[in-house]
Amino acid sequence: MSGHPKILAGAFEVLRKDLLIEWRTRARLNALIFFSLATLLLFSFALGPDSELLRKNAAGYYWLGILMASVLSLGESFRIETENLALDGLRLIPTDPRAVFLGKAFGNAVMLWLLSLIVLPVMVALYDVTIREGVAQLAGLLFLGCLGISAPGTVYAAIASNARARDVLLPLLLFPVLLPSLLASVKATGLIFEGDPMLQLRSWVGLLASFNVLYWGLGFVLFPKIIEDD
Amino acid sequence: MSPDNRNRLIAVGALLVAGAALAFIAFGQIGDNLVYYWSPGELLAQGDKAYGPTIRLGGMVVPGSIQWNEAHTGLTFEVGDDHSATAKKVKVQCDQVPPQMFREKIGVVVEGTYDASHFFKTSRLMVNHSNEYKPPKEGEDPKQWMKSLAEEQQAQR
Amino acid sequence: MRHWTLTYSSQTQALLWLPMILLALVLALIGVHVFDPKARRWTWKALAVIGVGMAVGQPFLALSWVPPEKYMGDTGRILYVHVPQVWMALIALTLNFGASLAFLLKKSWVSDALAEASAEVGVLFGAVGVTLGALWAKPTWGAYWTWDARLTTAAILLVVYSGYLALRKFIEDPEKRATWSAVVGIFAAVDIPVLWFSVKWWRSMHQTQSNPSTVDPLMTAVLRYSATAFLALLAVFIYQRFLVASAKRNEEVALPEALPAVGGTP
Amino acid sequence: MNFPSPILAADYVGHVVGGWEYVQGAYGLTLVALLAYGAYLFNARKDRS
Repeated sequence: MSGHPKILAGAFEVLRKDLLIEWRTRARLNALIFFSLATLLLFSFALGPDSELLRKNAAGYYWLGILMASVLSLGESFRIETENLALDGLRLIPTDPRAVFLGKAFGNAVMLWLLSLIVLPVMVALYDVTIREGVAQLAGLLFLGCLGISAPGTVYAAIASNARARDVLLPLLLFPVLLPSLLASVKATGLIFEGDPMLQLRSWVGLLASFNVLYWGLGFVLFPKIIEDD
Repeated sequence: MSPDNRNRLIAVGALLVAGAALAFIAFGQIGDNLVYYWSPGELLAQGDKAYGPTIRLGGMVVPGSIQWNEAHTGLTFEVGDDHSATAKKVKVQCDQVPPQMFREKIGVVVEGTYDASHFFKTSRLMVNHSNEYKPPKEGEDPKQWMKSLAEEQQAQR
Repeated sequence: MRHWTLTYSSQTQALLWLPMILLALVLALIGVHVFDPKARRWTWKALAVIGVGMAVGQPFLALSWVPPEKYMGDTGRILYVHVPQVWMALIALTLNFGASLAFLLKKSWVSDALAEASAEVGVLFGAVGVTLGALWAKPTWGAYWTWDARLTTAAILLVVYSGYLALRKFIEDPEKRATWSAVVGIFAAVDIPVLWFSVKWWRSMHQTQSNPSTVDPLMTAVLRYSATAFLALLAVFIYQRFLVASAKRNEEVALPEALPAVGGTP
Repeated sequence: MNFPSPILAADYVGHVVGGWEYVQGAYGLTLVALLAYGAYLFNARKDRS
């Protein structure tokens, strides 16, 4: 009965390897930060000087910024594997493919979470938002939302990285599947910004958490089918 | 246990967890709170907090409350929680042409703002049809209610 | 304005059973088609004849024979196309889920071709059904579209499966295409139960599911008749699209080494 | 648009959007979609066989 520790240990190795590669250059995180900042700025330009409108919809634009960046980030996380046939190397070492999924997906979530935390103060200043329900809750919610993006994101990035027109394909496949968890993230974040008179926050977080469990479970079972080569 | 069996067991376990999550979404009562619209009672319970933001209000059109002004361009009516006399009611001011189905005692959803004047101002009035489909009674014209309402108005004038 | 007189004569009462008999016939033909490969030469033709014949009669029954709805008037007649179209879409996409699952459990070109066929036909019926729903919503609700739970999940359903169909076009290797699209098909299927139950879970704009106790018997009969007609057409469409997909698969698999066809056309 | 009354206005709108031709149009749309797909399938089958 050493299955679980082995998977978890393998997942940890993959996670460590990815974070190490990232830490050496920090290129990905830097690029993502500038990209999402530019996205946030673009939203405020597009809407013009109506600051009330920006504040009211801040949660939506914030998550859209993270979502746009996530596509780049997810694509990149498999590009480092497909270059030099590293994915084959990953496949050859006796790691459970599910460990690869857990490690990659968690790494992607952490990356997105860092991004969202770094961009948060800028967003607060730019859109004139007040955080009413506590920063710790917001950070937790952001992590939950990033987990929700990264599980299906990792599965779909693995598919798209090996297909033609991968840059078109990833958002095409990913965005619609993410809609439920994205909607829950946006609503919950909006309630943290605007206040929560009807106590709906717990329901939205519950919905987000359920979709997380659902997609992580499906990804865990289905991911091996994608990278296994028969 | 062979590795194959163990793998299968892990897969089944993960799928069970995923299924449980779906079941929770289904039956965990989280939906009760994620409403598309508020009822008049819920709106009034908000007090001042409901003033300002764009919200949706849903309920029944209170019988006898449909009125329009002299210029016949604006429409006001009351939306109640239900048909009972004690139900909470909110006055609605609508500047849009109501859909064909609009009448007394029908479910409506209005999108707009509420303020200290205690009028819910809307330009988007939607009729919430029930899941009942019945033919008109023998000899009855399907749209007679509209004509009868118009005639009533004529008679009142 | 046309006037309607309803006569529930004994003849009309007897006629109300007809849709159920036709439905049983169509279901039996589909059953034979699925379980007896030898019968497939004629079962699909029989289904096509029944489907086309019933579909020709459907506008007559729905637009003229059945009385209009009490409050919606003639607009209520959109019921008889909108609802069955969406039902058929859900049936086809559930079939896609089954085929995707079957492929992952036991690789076979049959389930891959079936997944391709059912997704495409499901998206067709779903797109028509949702369009009809929007056309119906404008005169009755007062808006073509509103973002309530049912409409949102329906929009997600169409976009997710359009993405699925796009994915299939983007991958050349048939084996990879089959596996990956099966994975995507299973992720996509999460939306199906959410769509179906959305009107029960959330207080929304769309009415909850009707049942025979909330719908007049005449209307129920026409609704069942329409559903049967579309079901027969659905079966024919999926089977024909399946044959096209299988033929393509056989070409693809046979080409490189000119091996005999895998799976074969059933 | 200033209608004499919202109710009569609704009646008027109801005759355009939701009137008899409108409903027929919805049926026509269904028919065209199904026919077009049927024709496409027929062609695809002819090409393959």
